[in-house]
Amino acid sequence: MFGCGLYGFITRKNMIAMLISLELMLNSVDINFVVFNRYLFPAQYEGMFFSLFAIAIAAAETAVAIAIIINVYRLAKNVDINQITKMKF
Amino acid sequence: MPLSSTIYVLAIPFFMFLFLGLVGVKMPRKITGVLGVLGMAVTTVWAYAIAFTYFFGDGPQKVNDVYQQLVTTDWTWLSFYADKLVVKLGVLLDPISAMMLVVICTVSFMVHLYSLGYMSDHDGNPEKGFQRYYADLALFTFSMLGLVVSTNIFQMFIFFEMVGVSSYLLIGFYYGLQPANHASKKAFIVTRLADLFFLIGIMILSFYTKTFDFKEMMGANGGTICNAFTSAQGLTFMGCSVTGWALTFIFIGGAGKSAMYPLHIWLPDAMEGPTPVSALIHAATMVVAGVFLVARMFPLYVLEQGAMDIICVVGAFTAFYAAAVACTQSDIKRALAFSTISQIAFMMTSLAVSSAQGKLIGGHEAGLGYMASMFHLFTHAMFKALLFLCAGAIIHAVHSNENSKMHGLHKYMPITSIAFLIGCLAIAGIPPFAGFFSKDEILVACYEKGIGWGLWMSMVAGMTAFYMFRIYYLIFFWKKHEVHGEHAPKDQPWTMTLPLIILAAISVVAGFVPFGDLVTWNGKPLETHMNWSVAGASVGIALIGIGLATVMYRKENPLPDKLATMFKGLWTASYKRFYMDELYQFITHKIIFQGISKPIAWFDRIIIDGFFNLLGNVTNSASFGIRKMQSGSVQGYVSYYIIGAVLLAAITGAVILCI
Amino acid sequence: MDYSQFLMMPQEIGLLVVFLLVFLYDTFMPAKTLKGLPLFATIVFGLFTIFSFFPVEEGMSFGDMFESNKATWAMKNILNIGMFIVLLQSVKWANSDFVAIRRGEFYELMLLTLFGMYLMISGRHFLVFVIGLETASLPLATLVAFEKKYYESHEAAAKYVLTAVFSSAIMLLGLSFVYGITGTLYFNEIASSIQGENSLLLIVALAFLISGVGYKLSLVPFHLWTADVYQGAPTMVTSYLSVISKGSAAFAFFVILVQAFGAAYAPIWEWMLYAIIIITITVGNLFAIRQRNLKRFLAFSSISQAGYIMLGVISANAVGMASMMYYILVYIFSNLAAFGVIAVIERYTGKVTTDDYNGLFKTNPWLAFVMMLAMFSLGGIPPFAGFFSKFFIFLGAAQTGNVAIYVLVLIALINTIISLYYYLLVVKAMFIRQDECVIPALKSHWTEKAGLWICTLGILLIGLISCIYTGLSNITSSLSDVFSMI
Amino acid sequence: MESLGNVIMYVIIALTIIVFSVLAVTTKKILRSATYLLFVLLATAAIYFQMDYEFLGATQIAVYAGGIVVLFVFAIMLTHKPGEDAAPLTSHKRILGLVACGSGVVLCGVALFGYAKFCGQSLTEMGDFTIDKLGEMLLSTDKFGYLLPFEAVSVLLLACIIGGVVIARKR
Amino acid sequence: MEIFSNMLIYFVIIPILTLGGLALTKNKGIDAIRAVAVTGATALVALALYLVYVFLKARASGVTDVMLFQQSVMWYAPLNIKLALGVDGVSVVMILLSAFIVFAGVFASWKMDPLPKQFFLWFFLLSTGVFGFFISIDLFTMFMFYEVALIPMYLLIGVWGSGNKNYSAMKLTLMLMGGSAFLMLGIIGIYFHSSATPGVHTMNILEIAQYNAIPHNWQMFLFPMTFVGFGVLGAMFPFHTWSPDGHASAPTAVSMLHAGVLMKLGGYGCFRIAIYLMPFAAQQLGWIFLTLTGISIVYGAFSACVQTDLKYINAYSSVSHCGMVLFAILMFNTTAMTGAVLQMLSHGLMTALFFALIGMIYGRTHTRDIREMGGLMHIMPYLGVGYVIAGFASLGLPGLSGFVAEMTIFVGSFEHQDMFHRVLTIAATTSIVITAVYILRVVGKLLYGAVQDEHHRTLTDADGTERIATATLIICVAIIGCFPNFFINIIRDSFTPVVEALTSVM
Repeated sequence: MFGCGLYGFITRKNMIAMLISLELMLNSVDINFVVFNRYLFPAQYEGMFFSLFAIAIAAAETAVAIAIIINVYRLAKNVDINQITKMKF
Repeated sequence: MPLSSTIYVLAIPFFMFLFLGLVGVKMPRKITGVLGVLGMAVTTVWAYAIAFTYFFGDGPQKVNDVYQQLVTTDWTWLSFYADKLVVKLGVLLDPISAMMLVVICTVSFMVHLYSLGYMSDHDGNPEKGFQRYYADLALFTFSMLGLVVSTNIFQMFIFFEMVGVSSYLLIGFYYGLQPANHASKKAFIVTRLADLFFLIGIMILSFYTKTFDFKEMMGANGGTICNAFTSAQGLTFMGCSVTGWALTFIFIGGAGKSAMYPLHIWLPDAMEGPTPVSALIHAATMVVAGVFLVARMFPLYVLEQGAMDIICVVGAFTAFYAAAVACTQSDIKRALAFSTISQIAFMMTSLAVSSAQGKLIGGHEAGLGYMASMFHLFTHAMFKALLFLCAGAIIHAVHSNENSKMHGLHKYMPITSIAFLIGCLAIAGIPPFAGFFSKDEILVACYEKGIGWGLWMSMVAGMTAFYMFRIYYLIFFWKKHEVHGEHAPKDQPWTMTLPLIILAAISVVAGFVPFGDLVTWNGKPLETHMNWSVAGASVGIALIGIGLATVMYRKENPLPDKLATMFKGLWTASYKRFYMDELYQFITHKIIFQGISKPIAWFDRIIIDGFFNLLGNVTNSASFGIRKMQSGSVQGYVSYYIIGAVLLAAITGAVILCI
Repeated sequence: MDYSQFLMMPQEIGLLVVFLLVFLYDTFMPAKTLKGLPLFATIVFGLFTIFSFFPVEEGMSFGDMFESNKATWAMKNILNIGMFIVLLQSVKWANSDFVAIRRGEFYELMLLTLFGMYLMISGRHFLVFVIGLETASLPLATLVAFEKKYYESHEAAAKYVLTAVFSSAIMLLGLSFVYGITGTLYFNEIASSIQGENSLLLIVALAFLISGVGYKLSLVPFHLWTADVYQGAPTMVTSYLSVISKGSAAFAFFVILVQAFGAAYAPIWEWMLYAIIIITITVGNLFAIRQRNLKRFLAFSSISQAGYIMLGVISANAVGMASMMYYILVYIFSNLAAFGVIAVIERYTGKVTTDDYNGLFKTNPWLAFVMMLAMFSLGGIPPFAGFFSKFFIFLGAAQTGNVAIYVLVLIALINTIISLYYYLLVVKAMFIRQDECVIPALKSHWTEKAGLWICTLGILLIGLISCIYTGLSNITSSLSDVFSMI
Repeated sequence: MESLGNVIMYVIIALTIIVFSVLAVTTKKILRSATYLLFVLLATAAIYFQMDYEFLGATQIAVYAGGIVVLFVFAIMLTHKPGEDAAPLTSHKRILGLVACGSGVVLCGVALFGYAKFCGQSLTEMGDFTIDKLGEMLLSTDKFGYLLPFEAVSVLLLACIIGGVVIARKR
Repeated sequence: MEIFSNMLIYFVIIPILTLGGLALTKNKGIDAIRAVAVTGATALVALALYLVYVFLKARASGVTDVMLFQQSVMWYAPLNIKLALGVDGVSVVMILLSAFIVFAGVFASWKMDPLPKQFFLWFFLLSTGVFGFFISIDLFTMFMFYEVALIPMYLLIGVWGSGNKNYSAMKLTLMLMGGSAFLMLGIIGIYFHSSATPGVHTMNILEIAQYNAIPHNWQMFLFPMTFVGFGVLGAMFPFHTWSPDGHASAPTAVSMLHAGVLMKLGGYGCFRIAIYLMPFAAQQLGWIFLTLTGISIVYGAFSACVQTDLKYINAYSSVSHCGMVLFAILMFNTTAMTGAVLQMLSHGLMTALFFALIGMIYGRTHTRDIREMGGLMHIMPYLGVGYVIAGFASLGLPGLSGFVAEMTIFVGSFEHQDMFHRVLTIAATTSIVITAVYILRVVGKLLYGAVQDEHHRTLTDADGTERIATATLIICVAIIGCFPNFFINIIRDSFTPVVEALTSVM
């Protein structure tokens, strides 16, 4: 799943699609934490809590990112990732 | 006059140099000149007094009729090591230095006086650098005096350099003229090259003996040679003893100053300087510095027969070579210059054939050659200075160096003519003039060494007579002088005439100085006898030479031209000085400049500089090359990111886990 | 439940108080007075900076999640100073036409990101660290997009946020591996439970973790966002990003590597860092050579500077830590001076390329002078502070005594020559090319002047006055238990 | 050994996740992509439920499925004209993406499966983990108490709100 | 502050005060600027002379410490970095040299234009570095001052230079900084191996020498680093290429100070740090550098023969002469090393003189190409005579400084017991002839002969300030040349500890 997210992030042209891929990645990390917690260290709940907070963080990230993307859209009328390669070298 | 006051003989010219150089240039020319002459006069008187006291007075300088080496002043100037290898500046009095004091001061004074007239104008215009000229003369006199009274070999080297520089300044006196410019440069560089060897010689010698001091090195009066030297003689380097190398190198240094073949090439060119300077420096004093050097170190040289043989061969060859060239030169100063070379070679050969423990031929003691050499040095200084001053007077009168512009001057300049004749007779070795006595003893010494040497030198003596009279006739006779312009040549003012007369007088009588009693290598008097057979023979040869010259050059006739065409190659080669200058030109320009310096400069610019520039360019192109990494695309960035992270992990993992 | 534990974090609380004051001012003061808000915020923050110099109680709180000791205290103070200068310099900018409407938010967001950095510095639990990291980076993305009229600003923000989230995803993955191996996220427990651990998984985890933090520090190859974002962001934000954000990350990085992975794992991350430092310094320099846009140029220069900062981390000892903090302090002054000048000139003329700076000395001698000081300091030229910091950081790195480290130091030193080259290019433009002057004589606002003055004094004096480094060194050497694990 | 039902359930969920993940990143229509994401998120929640982390699962559904996906949909609606396809992918990027993620996955896979401790673990019974306890821990300051992160994350959210407001405002 | 009771610190304080004074002057107030600069420079000369006096008095009263007027103030306590001051004979004469050259430099740049104030500011910053370097005996402060002295060069050349100045300034700075990169590594290495006791590190040169604890294998690594680091500044082949370009582009006073003093930092550092602290490696590796410096000597001289730009000629001549400094230092005996210091003095003064004169000539003729000039002696006799004297000093005329220095070097070097060293010495001596060749070539083309360009006839001779600048240097050159023993007595004892250290590892 992480790999998929990675793939998507690198290949998608659409910034929102990239964000979706990112969500996949974050999600996979959450799963990782939870699974490790549940299977290996069931005595504590650190992994679970971590996931909990990670969800919150992910939400915040998404919000900010989408806000920015929308702003880019306002200016460029486009959410193509190749749009934002003006600055280089 | 106490001998300890010898230092003032040096101090006065030095002071004069500073004074004339710094203050004098602001003063009127007349005053500067007179001051210079007065200073030199005082110096001369003082030097005479010293020499007189040394030779004839009572005191520590003469113990049991043996002249001692006296160090009257010794100031530590530069100490290489705390206690050993100290360079001192001092005054060493012994027969030869006392004799040299006299020679230098006499000639220098004459030249100072003479220059008052000679240098007052330049082709009718007041001479611009008159003050500078006197300052430089004073500097030269100081340096030369310092050279002869050196207490150690390093002091000698120092003053070798100093005379070199003053010679450079004086040759280049007319620095506005290209030939003078080149000549001064050439003189300095060639003698510098010789000095390099001198320096190397000093370094080798001092490395073994751990001293520079003559007295420590050789012991006083040819006494005990220092142990270090004798033990170092056993050491060899490339098949020869190290001391042999050292002494040979030192001789090369002397050869440079004394214009021995092949380092003689600067001397003829040095005639570009004012003629009085040529008289002083390039005839009488500086050029004998090499002879003096060898004489000074004579006790060491006699222990190294190999070095002596080298000197002997070089001297004998130079004598012949220079004489041969002198026979064809048309520039009178150049002809005189080659004559000087030849005569100095005589002295050098004479020193070299001498030996300390030599066999006795004709009742002569060992060290005859040494004495003869010094004697000849003395007499030669006088008559050669005379000749040059005469030449100066002539040049002054006709404004040219070429003898084709002269001819038949006897009528116009009788005093000069007579003075010149005296000089010629002296140098040709006609009794009773000075040259006869000294040259005779040289020939005797050469015959002692071997009959071959004797014959060879006798032949050169004959040639000497020939070319001197050739010059004489070409200047004063040959044909009637053609007067150019409104001024006919005439004799010179008294300031110029007086020195001629004085020097002519000395040239006549100097031969009767009892040199054998005064100047010998170990301070003991040397019994000298006239070797009549040798003397007779040499006079005979000289007369033949004079006769030949008379036949060829007394009156205008086609014989010389005929001979010249007959032996065209030989004549041209001789006239061109056997192409030595061209050879040097080739070596310096083609080999050193084009062959070494240019490639090195190229290497520096292209390879070394290029390398560092390349570093910069590589950095820049690397910078350009990796710019694609910054593609501006987020996905590109992320790809690098993830690949970087993965590689980091993979490589580290592989390295850590595999070890 | 022991809320008294909040008393253990006076600096954080103080910062939040400042934030609240600013927020209240922004919200409730009449619109006329809002013009004074930037100054108000700056002054309040200045007071807070002074206040936070009071020593704090040392110890762990929140069940070992939060540590406050002298080092964190000092580091936060260093950041405060930098922050203060940034705020001071931005007063005029914040009141400019396009930004004025959002000036309140600007200060609020700045303060909140600083809070996040505090958490990064003091957090001793990865959760706190991650939250701090996110708090320090997400609002920054919005700050980057602050100049709404410029397209570049948005482009930069988009790039920043996308790569930031991506990198935090990678880092979280690495963290999940760490958690999987150790079962804990407390630094001290991780340290004790990875004793003897030597698996590929841990290496992967570490690599991902390093890449995540390396992203914040803009280490190569995780640096590619840097130039674009620096160029696009408002200059004030760029300067903030380049010094404060970087400094806090570096310190946090040090703490993580030493405290969590120090015990048995030093060789592994040291080798990783070794490679990263070399390419970071080199690549940063190589890119910087060709830059003509000064902000971009400073971005690459700051990349290579980050490499030097990492030399302090790789040393993993008290000297290295002190040197690193010192380096950060000096770097703050130098870089802020440079950005201060750039900001002033950009604000008045909108010119940011090196060619525009030709002959700056003729028209604006003082600006040129400050810029030159900054460049020399960054290049490590004595007697400016940069020399000392560079020397000490090399000294710290070499203390490990390893020959390989000497090679590293040599490479770093050779790179200083390259860096000097491009710093001198700027100096050359200002001083040597006096024939064409593009920028007219400017009169900067007093706040900007004050900011530049502070930086100038810092550059001139920090090196010569030894007590600062001595103080830092005393602090770090008092933490001997931290380093005893190495 | 776990119950067979659990295993089957797990396999189903895992397959769902994988399939929908792949679909989410490969589909051409952006809205579909968001929908597939929703499925993935829901499946993830299912995993949480399976592991008895009910609260977490609930949060996952509420925040992710309920919040984020909706956000995405809005964003998509805002930025796309209906019916427009996502532009086709360039092959250059596909290869790059494959290489990057492939190497990453392989590395992680090797690392994970090479790690002995992870193999052969089974799900053990969990202690009573009630919502009370969770709340308590969230506000505790002791070890394994999460008051600080809790407060911190609130600051984070506040910051993001301010930031979002700033960005979203028209001026 | 007890440090202020030490007179040495004033060598740094005076330039700094001068800097402050200059900062207070107005940009246009040229008179005030000159007054401040001259005051500062004069104060330095006076202080330097006083230092020589008290130094000699102390030595005469039997103080045999290696370094005199030592003072050590803790600076960076955690690293044991001190501000340690102290001078021995070598430093004393180097300080004297620097003071005189700064003095002459101020006068030589009297009419500096544009921005005289800024020029003097940088100029005195450079001086600060130079003096600081010579009074320090702590590696850190030495290195710091070393770099302080380097960087003003960039701007001095870049802003006030001529010709291809951007390239030259950059090349010079980068190459010198490259050298200092190696040097820094060397210093760090020395620091960490300074003592056999673990945890004790010191930067103090005397202490390091006393501990003598740098392991041999480390010495073999650190010695080349340090030596090359300083060697770059000492224009050692093949790291000399910054020198011709840099000198050619630099303004007069900067060339003077750079060739006159800054290049000496290289030689000084080589012996004070590289050889003194790492005698073992010096003995082992000395021959490599000896060969390089030997090449420098001859190579520089030959290169100078074909240059046509006056400054290039002198720059290559500097390569040759500075090569001699390093060459002598590597001979490891007191005499040669003494000669090296004399050569530093001599070269410093005469090169400064050369560059001053070249600057003055260039200021009049606006060309430095010797092919375009000629017969200048007719037009500007004062400058011409000055040039000839400088030339004589350079080619080693007795009575001027060059001779004394070169002879001491050659004789000292030849005292080496090893045949290889002696042969190299002989090879090096050939440079005296080549030097004569290129010096006389220039003198012949530039000063003698007919006036090449008729426009030059209207040019003027040196004015008052120029005369002061050149006369100061000429007098110094002559004094050294006439009374070398005075200087040798100051210098020589300083080498005893170095030579002892070197012999102890044989």
